[in-house]
Amino acid sequence: MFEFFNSPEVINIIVIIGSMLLFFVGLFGLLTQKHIIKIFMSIAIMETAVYLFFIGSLFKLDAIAPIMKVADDTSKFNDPIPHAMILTAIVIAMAVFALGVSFAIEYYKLSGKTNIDTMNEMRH
Amino acid sequence: MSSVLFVALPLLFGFSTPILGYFGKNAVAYVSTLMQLFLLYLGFDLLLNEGFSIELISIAPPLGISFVVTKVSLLFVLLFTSVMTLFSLYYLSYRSEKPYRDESKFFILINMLLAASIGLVLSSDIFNIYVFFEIAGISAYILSAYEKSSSALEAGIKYLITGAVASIFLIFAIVLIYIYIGSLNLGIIAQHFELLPFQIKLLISILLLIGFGFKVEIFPLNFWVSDVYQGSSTLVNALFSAIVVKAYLFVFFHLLYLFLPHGEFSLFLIYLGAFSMLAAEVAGLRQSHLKRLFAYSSLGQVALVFTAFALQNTQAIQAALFIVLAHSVAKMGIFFALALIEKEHESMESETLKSLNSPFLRVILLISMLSLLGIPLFAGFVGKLLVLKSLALEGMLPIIMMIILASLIEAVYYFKLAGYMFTSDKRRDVLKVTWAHKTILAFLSLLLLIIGMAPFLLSEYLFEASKLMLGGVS
Amino acid sequence: MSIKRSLSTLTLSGFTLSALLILSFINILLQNVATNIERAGDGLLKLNSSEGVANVVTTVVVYFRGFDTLGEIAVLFIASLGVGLMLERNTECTIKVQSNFMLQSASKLLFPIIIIFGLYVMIYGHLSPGGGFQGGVLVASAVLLLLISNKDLEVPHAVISALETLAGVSYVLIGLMGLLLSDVFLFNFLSPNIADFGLLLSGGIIPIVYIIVGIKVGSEMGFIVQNLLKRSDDV
Amino acid sequence: MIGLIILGTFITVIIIAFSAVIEKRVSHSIILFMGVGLGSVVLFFVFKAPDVALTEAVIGSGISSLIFLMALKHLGEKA
Repeated sequence: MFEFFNSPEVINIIVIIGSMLLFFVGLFGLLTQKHIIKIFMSIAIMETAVYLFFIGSLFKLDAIAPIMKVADDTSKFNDPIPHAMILTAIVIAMAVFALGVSFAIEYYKLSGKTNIDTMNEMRH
Repeated sequence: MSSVLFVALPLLFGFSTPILGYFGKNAVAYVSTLMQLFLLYLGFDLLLNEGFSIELISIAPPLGISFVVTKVSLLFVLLFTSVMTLFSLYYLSYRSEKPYRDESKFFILINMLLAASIGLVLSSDIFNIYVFFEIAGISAYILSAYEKSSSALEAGIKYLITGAVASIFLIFAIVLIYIYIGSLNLGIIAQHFELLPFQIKLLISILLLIGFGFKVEIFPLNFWVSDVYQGSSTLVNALFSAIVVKAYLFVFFHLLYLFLPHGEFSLFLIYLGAFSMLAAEVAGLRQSHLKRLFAYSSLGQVALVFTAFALQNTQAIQAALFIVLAHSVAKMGIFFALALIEKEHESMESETLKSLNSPFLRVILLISMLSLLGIPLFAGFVGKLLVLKSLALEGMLPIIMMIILASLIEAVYYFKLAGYMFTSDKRRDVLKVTWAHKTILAFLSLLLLIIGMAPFLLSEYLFEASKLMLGGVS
Repeated sequence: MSIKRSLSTLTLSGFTLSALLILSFINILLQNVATNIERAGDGLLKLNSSEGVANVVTTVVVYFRGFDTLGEIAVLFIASLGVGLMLERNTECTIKVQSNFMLQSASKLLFPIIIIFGLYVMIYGHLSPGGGFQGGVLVASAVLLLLISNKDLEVPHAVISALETLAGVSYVLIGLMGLLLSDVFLFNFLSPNIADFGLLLSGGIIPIVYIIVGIKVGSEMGFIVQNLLKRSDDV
Repeated sequence: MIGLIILGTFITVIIIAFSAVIEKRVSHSIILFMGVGLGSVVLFFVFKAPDVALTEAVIGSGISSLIFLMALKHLGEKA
């Protein structure tokens, strides 16, 4: 039974379905929640799903983490580019959330609103 | 000289502002303007000497990142740098009366916006495009919330949330591209994209369309635009409509031409653009707030550019480039003039124009609006005519009808504004405009007239540029 | 129109998209992610032993795709600037942290450990997992722990700003130096020696740049966190 | 074995994420969101990406949740 779960195809299917479900959990939160922090959180969950999908679908079962010595055979390592990309993306996402949160705090001070549904100063 | 300087120098400026701060209050402003003038010089230098070059960064592509300078990307780079230089010059005389808070931060932000827009246009690596997408986005969010009034902050929050959602879809597309093609370099992706299975191609295209659709302000995804324009300060709006949207538009269609050179989705995009234009102009008809009204007019113009680009033939792209130039110049003139009016009247309802007493500003606004409308002898006319011509050649009668209908609706509200400006007699005191502002505004209007009366000066260059853009040099 | 209402009008298109996504995912399942194609990463791995350092991810982040990292630093810089713009000189909203004996002694105990770990992650980023981003944030979080536990403490703004400026300017200058010396921006002009591979001093500019990144990220995170954690006794 | 670990962690992460999204009290849902981050750290580690795991632990889950918590202190729970 354990062998069944260890085949690359099965792991691939688990990763794809799992990250897809996580993505839709985030999308669901984005569309149904009202508190601004929960909106940001849902966006963060969606992003995590994309990262998991990327790293998960490109990892080789028998490969090792990309930390090498001079003479190493390069084919036994995991692809390092996805790791570098996701590292960049995580930091950027965090910066965006910090900024968004500071907008929200300042807006709350002026108007007392945290509900995104009621943000309609400019309705005509 | 190296094109990387377009990004490196603004970054260097941004990081070193605390040092510049020691040299007095005005140092930051002057250094920023001088740097922009230098970048303008650099752009012309590249244009005259080389015209085409590939600039490596760190290591040669396809493994590393590279900047590709072609005639068409240089056109956009020059447009952005000159817009930003004019903006800085305009602001230099504006700041003596009503400066922004924390001016040095403002200068950092506009330079980062410039660097990111140029990076978007020049970069030939899709993940690098994502990074610049984020830099441009973040600077734009802060600029729109800069005044810290509740409407500005609300605009900033809306802009930020939509931007964050857009970037998820973009990065999803990039992830799929890397998984299936195994490279981030645009040239290599372009070679292999056609061979992908149809569903994957469709999925990547849809994700890219959604990711960029938020930023190029296309119909169902443009609900945030009017709020952002209304909440942001008037001068900053000039940058939004002259630089930010244009950079995203260029990148989107650059990617489209590279990935789908045979125009698989072109009919869908043409209808989307035409419908967006109509929807925007209809929505603009019932606006009374000036900034909101011009936001809808921007949406309409951008949608027209979108339609022209989506046609995917040389003449239409040439037309689109004409509209891009004309629209940037006209919108700058309008928002610069509105900034002066707002400072004096402290209101942006369209009724304000009734009490506007400055023949100069009235003429400037009128010229810009006529150009946006596409009246002969003004810059907007050439582009609109070319778009209609190439649509007629393709035999797309419904689209032509939609565009003409949208233009008629646009005409209604522009003439309403013109009526406010020229008929009423309840005027205030004369609004004083400094000579520096007068020079810049007159220069912008003159530019509109020159492009309108002598389009042949530009048409050859734009034709070559559009051939290059369609040919997809990466 | 409120953003939520607009988003709700998008729900329909969202669900259409979901259907499409699911279809395509099923398609991906059937086809299985192609493992046989040559990816850019394979080429980089081959190049790494002559151009890079032991941790290939570091080579990619700092050198092969170093321009992205410069952009990322710029994003963090702008974000911290924005946070500062929004929350600076803002005494009304403060977080009151009740610091008790447990917190104080725990922070005294943990601070050196976290800071050593952070510095290790930062300096050994080219040999082991980690690097400037993680190490910088770890150091910033150690300082944050002290800030929470000790009411009177505050990291002077001038220090943070000086560190930030120094790191940012030197990063761009290293890039420009490459442009000057060999016509390639961010070129590794301290050409790495294969014999040094795996040593602390290896990889030319790579460890230097990653430490600079660490300083920059750490000071910016510290700035953001300090701004969010205002106490009534500052400015 | 590794497949079972991945499956189990994915199920846990999805359940935690869903409860984080539907939880009424925002402070609780931020803590649950931290759990999502930690679960994905485990996954990244299993996927042999130690750098990403460390980054996600420190930045994606650690500092982000901290920022949300500090913001919540200013904003209050009420939507």
